[in-house]
Amino acid sequence: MFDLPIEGPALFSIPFGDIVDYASPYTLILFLFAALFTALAILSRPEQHADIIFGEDGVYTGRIPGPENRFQRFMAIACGLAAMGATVSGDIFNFCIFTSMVGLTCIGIVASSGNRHVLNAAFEYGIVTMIAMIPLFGGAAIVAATTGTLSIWELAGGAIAVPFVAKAFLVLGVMGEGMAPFYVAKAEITRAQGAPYILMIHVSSLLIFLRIIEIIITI
Amino acid sequence: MREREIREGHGSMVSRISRFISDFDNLVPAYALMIACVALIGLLTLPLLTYEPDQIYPKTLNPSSPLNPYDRGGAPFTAAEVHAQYPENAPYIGYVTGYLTPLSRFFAATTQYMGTTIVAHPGGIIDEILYYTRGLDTIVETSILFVAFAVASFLYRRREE
Amino acid sequence: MIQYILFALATGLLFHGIHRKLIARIQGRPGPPVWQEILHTLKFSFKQTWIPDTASEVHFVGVVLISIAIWILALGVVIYEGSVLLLFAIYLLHKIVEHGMGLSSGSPYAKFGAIRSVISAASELPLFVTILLIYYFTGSLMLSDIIQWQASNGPLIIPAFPAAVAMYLIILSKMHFGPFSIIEGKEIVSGNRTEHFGVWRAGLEAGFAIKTYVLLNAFVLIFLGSFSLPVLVLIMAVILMTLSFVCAYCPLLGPYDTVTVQSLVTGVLLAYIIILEVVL
Amino acid sequence: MQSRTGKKIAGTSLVIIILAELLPVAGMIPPWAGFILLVLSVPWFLLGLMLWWRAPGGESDLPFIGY
Repeated sequence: MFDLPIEGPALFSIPFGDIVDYASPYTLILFLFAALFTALAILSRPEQHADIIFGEDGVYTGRIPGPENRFQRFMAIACGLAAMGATVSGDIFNFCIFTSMVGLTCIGIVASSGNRHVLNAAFEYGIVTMIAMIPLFGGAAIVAATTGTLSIWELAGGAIAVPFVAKAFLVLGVMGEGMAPFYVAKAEITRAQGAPYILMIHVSSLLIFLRIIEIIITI
Repeated sequence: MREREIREGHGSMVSRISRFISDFDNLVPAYALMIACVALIGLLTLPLLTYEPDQIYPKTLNPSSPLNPYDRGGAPFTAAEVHAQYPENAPYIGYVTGYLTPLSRFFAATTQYMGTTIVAHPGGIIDEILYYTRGLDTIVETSILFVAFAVASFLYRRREE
Repeated sequence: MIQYILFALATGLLFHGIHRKLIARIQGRPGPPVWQEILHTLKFSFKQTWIPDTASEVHFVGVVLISIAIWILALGVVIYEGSVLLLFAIYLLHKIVEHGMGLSSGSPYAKFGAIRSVISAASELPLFVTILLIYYFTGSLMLSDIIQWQASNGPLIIPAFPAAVAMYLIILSKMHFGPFSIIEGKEIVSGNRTEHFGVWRAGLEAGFAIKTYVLLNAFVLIFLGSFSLPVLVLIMAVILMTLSFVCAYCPLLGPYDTVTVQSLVTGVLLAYIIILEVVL
Repeated sequence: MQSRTGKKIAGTSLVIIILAELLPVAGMIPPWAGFILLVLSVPWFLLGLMLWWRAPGGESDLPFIGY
């Protein structure tokens, strides 16, 4: 149990062999938040998109067809689970694979959209997600090579120096996976329908971003 | 000239940058530029990085073994020397170092390339470190594959309709 | 404990009123009385209320509850002098609430607000650098340690002035009528709050009031130190007034201009940190 | 949504709020746990109270589309 003046004391830990997940007040709140929004995605029905027909008084409301809806919900739940894993993971490599799963499920959520503009944005975002895996896992590999370990518990407190470039690569990787730089593609992606599911894209990316801040200050 | 001004704008520096980042076609170049900058810093600081010889998962490569990259030594079901970050979480560490299914034993006996097929056929090698001390990793990795297949099959089936 | 919450709620609403009044005066209008926002919230809570037909109900109501809950939690962090990191995490989670609010109703205007809320998420970049700079100087992110550090070394605003500027920018980007509040630009009606009317709107106003209180309180605690309650509220009001001046004089920026400005500020701060690292 | 539901929500959460105030004083739970209870109950209390005293009537409608 480490007690650094960053996020408060570690409350409890769940060992999975060499990967020890831990909860501090900070990561616990992030985890609960991810769980809350996953529950919202499970419980709530998608909204109907209201729009006007040009030149008339009519208003139409669009509903997502069943299969699309089911797939979006499935992906949103997977995204929530990945975000939950990333928020409490106590191992850098494990965090990285949860993060890349977040990136992939985000693409899955919008994949069912029929809107060409949204799909174009999602395509660009998907390319960034794929590129981002290089700095992400590169950062983890540099950490392993220079320190000999991957466990955040061992690295915490700055007892073992983690090189700056490894941290920079990790941040860059998370930026690519979660919140593409400058948000342009993400903003276009959120035009897709299905509020509770689309919201998971935003939730997961902000949570992994918050987690990487904690990790790079801790190690 | 004028056409270019209309297309690219002639506002302040801020509005020029804004215009550039508001087009998602520029997303990949912008991100690639950021990676290139950090990679450059990485290259410049490369002499400062030192390899830590005391690795958590040490490994010696034995090119003559058919299980080459995955061979941890030792006979299956007997204790072998395997490291773990938290040995207290792994009471039975080292007891299964490389279990081969009959099919993979056949491959290992006849060819040199068993190690390359580990992800390509089921029940290849149960790598002690991979599957025992870092079990969560392997679960998430397969989940990623599963999600990727789900997205791909969904898109494929939608095109069929 | 509940008295803190009610106090923060009332003070925050009063701050919003002062904010509106000051902006009006600067722009040469009489403006509403300063307690207008308190009356406003009460008025909304008495109105007829329903959930739009097209909305995703659980989600629609859920975000209102979550927005109040997270800011009460943030107030708890400030009261118990917890981690600054947690405070900033809640600030980012508020983004999700804004976003969810806009998406849940099915109204196109609310959706535009939500999309702009994603764009304006760039305000988290200065936040990141602020945290790094605070940690660089104090070696701790617990509010209690930061306050203690200031008791012996003087206000943090002097060595970490750029961080204070960045956090000021963060608070500014959450103020109503400010240059960065693109999510409530009038060309998209009321942005993401378009469909949250009546009771829902009153709940949101309550959450936002606590938010303003907490952010100003955190700014004072982090950069100036600990004060007795009346002095604290006074300093917060002064900071609020400077914010009102900025809001009254600056026009609303274009959506991507806010991103550029905030990213540039982050870049300058990062350069400052690197120079600090290299020189010191 | 009925105004009676609002009354029930407000009542239940008021009980939790009072418990959250009293239990830490009695030393039965630590202060932070009391605060967590407040975080969970106050939003429900506020919304419940408002739903209870709001004006009755009104039918749900489509979102606002244009002037």
